[in-house]
Amino acid sequence: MNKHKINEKPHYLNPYFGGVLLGLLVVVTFYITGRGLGASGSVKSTVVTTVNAIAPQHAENNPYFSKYIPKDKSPMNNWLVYESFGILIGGLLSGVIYGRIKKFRIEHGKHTTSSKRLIFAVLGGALFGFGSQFGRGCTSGAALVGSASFSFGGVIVMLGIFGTGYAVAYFFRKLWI
Amino acid sequence: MHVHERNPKRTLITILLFALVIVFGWITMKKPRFKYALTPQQTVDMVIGHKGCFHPYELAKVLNDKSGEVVLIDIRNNFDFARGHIPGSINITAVKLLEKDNIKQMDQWKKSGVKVVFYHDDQLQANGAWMLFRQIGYENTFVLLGGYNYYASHKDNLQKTEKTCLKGIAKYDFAEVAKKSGTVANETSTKTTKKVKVRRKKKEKAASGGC
Amino acid sequence: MNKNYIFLTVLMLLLALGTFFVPKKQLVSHEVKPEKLLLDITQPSRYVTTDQVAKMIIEHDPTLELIDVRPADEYDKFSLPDAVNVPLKDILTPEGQDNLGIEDMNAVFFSNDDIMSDQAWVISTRLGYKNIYVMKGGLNCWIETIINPVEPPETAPKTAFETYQFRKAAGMYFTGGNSIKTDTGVKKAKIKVRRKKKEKAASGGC
Amino acid sequence: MGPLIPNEIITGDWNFVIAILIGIAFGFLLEASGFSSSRNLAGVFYGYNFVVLRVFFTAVIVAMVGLLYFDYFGWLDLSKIFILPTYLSPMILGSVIMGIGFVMGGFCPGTSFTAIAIGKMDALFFAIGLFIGIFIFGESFPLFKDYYYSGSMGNVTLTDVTGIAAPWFAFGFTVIALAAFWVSAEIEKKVRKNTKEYKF
Repeated sequence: MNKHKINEKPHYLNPYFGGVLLGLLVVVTFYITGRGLGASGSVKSTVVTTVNAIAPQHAENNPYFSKYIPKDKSPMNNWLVYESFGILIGGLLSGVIYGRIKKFRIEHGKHTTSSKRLIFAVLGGALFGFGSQFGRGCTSGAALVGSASFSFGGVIVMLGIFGTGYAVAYFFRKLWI
Repeated sequence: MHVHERNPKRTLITILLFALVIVFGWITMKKPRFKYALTPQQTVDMVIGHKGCFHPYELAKVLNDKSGEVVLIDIRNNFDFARGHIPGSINITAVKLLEKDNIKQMDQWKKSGVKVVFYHDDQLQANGAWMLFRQIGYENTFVLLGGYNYYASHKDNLQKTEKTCLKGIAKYDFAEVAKKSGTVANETSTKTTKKVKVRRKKKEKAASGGC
Repeated sequence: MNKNYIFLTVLMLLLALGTFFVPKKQLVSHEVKPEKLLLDITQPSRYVTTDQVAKMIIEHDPTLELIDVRPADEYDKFSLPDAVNVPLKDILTPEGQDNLGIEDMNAVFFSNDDIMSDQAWVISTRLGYKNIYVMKGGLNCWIETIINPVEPPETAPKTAFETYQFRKAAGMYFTGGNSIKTDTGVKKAKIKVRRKKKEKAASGGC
Repeated sequence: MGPLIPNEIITGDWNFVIAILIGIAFGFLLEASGFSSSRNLAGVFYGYNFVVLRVFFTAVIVAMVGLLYFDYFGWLDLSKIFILPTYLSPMILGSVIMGIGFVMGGFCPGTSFTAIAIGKMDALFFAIGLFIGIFIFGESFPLFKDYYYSGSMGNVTLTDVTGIAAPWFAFGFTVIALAAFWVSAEIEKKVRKNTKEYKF
């Protein structure tokens, strides 16, 4: 397999190798911090910060946003925000090592256009963001770490996401194949 | 098997490392030094059944014949021990009871069926140590009723155990005493107990609702 | 390549099987280790005096939870105000356990003297409950100090007299003497004032 | 011994440094496993690329088994780690919405960050979508406030709910995952025969 040139096929880790490392990372994270990984929490902090900066009075009155505004510090001063910042750096690092960093590009299936892909990306993102608030976390925070720590809710979210994914995959097949 | 496969041995190495970590953990794992031999329920049954009490009249027998079937352990501090102790007793301060050497000694006594009697100034202060040893499986441990204080004041007539060394007994008829001191005592006490029962129920509901 | 994966599959299965030998008790039980238990046993901080208890009752301290570990028939005859009855033999029943480990509550065990309550304390502490105490001297001491306090001799230090004053007032409060109608409020206030000094003297109780 | 920060073996001051380091490791692993490509991610639903299934389930079973061993060796006190609280019906609804969002957007939040890092515009738009979605949720929160808090079961584990010991779940998940790996490999082979052209 080593014959492949970088441009032909991207080099990825063996998925099982990556999985074992990711699993160990979850264990180590629990070992050090007693909590799991997460990603959607940082977006929530960003939303809260933005709303708080533009209309502080409004944020204060909103029963949801006000929950996440700490009294003495910025909502951005949050574990998950730092961790997400780390995710960006880590992604960059891996991209540099494996030579996957290129100029901005849009990836889409061959039966769809770029603009369509972007519209669906925004829609999908909005749905994901909306759902992650009900689910108390996203695929990493709830599904991966939640089920790994034997949380009942985590397993529910994991089954829900993948189950629904398969159920609706047919309707969006034009996007991907 | 997989298109992106580059070095299949990496996976093997990682999982082997993971397995190694576990083997390493297994080997270095500290086994708990002590395990509870009695369940909490067994412990309750033990104390309810008044097992493991060592009466002063038994002490008299021990002091007379020195066959070594009974070992007395003074769990007070060195200072109190130096000021006076039951003849033939060994001084091990309560905090040091679980130290390695002492446990070795305890195991020996346990094996050879020697009775080990703990005492402090009174029964209360030796109670905890005795209960602990019973719970971690030393069935040969006992607690001296009355403690050293009783021994010191009744050195000469240990045979005749007086009631004062026994604990857990009401010295007074509480209701009677309370009544004597104030005329309404009885009424209030019954009232309060009733009140309590009502309050307790409420609290239980609140607790279960909170979960 | 396939051989590797078969090997890995078996290895992972074995590792997962190995978890069955992990004692699962640790996931639920909070039992205290024997070493820690001994350390707790040697600490006298679990004892509270009858004076302290009396003061808390009088002040209606919301965190106080009195637990009478004597058998039910003795409890029915007499007990401290607002005490709950959990006989020692029933301490492990769900009803008994409900009384322990309530957040922000300080549970105080008492019995005729302090042996039974201390035994209850040892068992509960082993089970991992915190904020539990033993009333030193038990009800015997309660009678001797609160209900029928002995007047200290003339030569006794001032604090002894203050304790005595407090006890007399408290005794009257608990026996519901004639003073209750007239000046309960005053009495409570008095007690509160004295309280601060009393704490030091409390150790001389029983 | 562990968890280190709650047990105050490491002070809270290091919290954010550790957060960044863990984030870097997380981001690196996600990107290196191929999670920065939405086509890789969506492939799991169409049978042409099961990388998500492989990485995700390997991680779950390794973490499950690992946590149990760590607890056994006394390295980690499982009673002290954070257990995700369960709100049954909101969580089911949320995961269904997320599932649709996953297929439409082709990313999940964590993977979209790594994809942004290597310059994918669609990931950036997905993140903007996330922002909008959470904003809409916050703004309309009063409408379904009661529902949001309904079905609360507290921080329960599978063992608390079913009464079955944790090793059974760890073993069960492992068996299911390993079976899924073998089956998915076969499916992938068949599907890829039909789709000749496949670029990342």
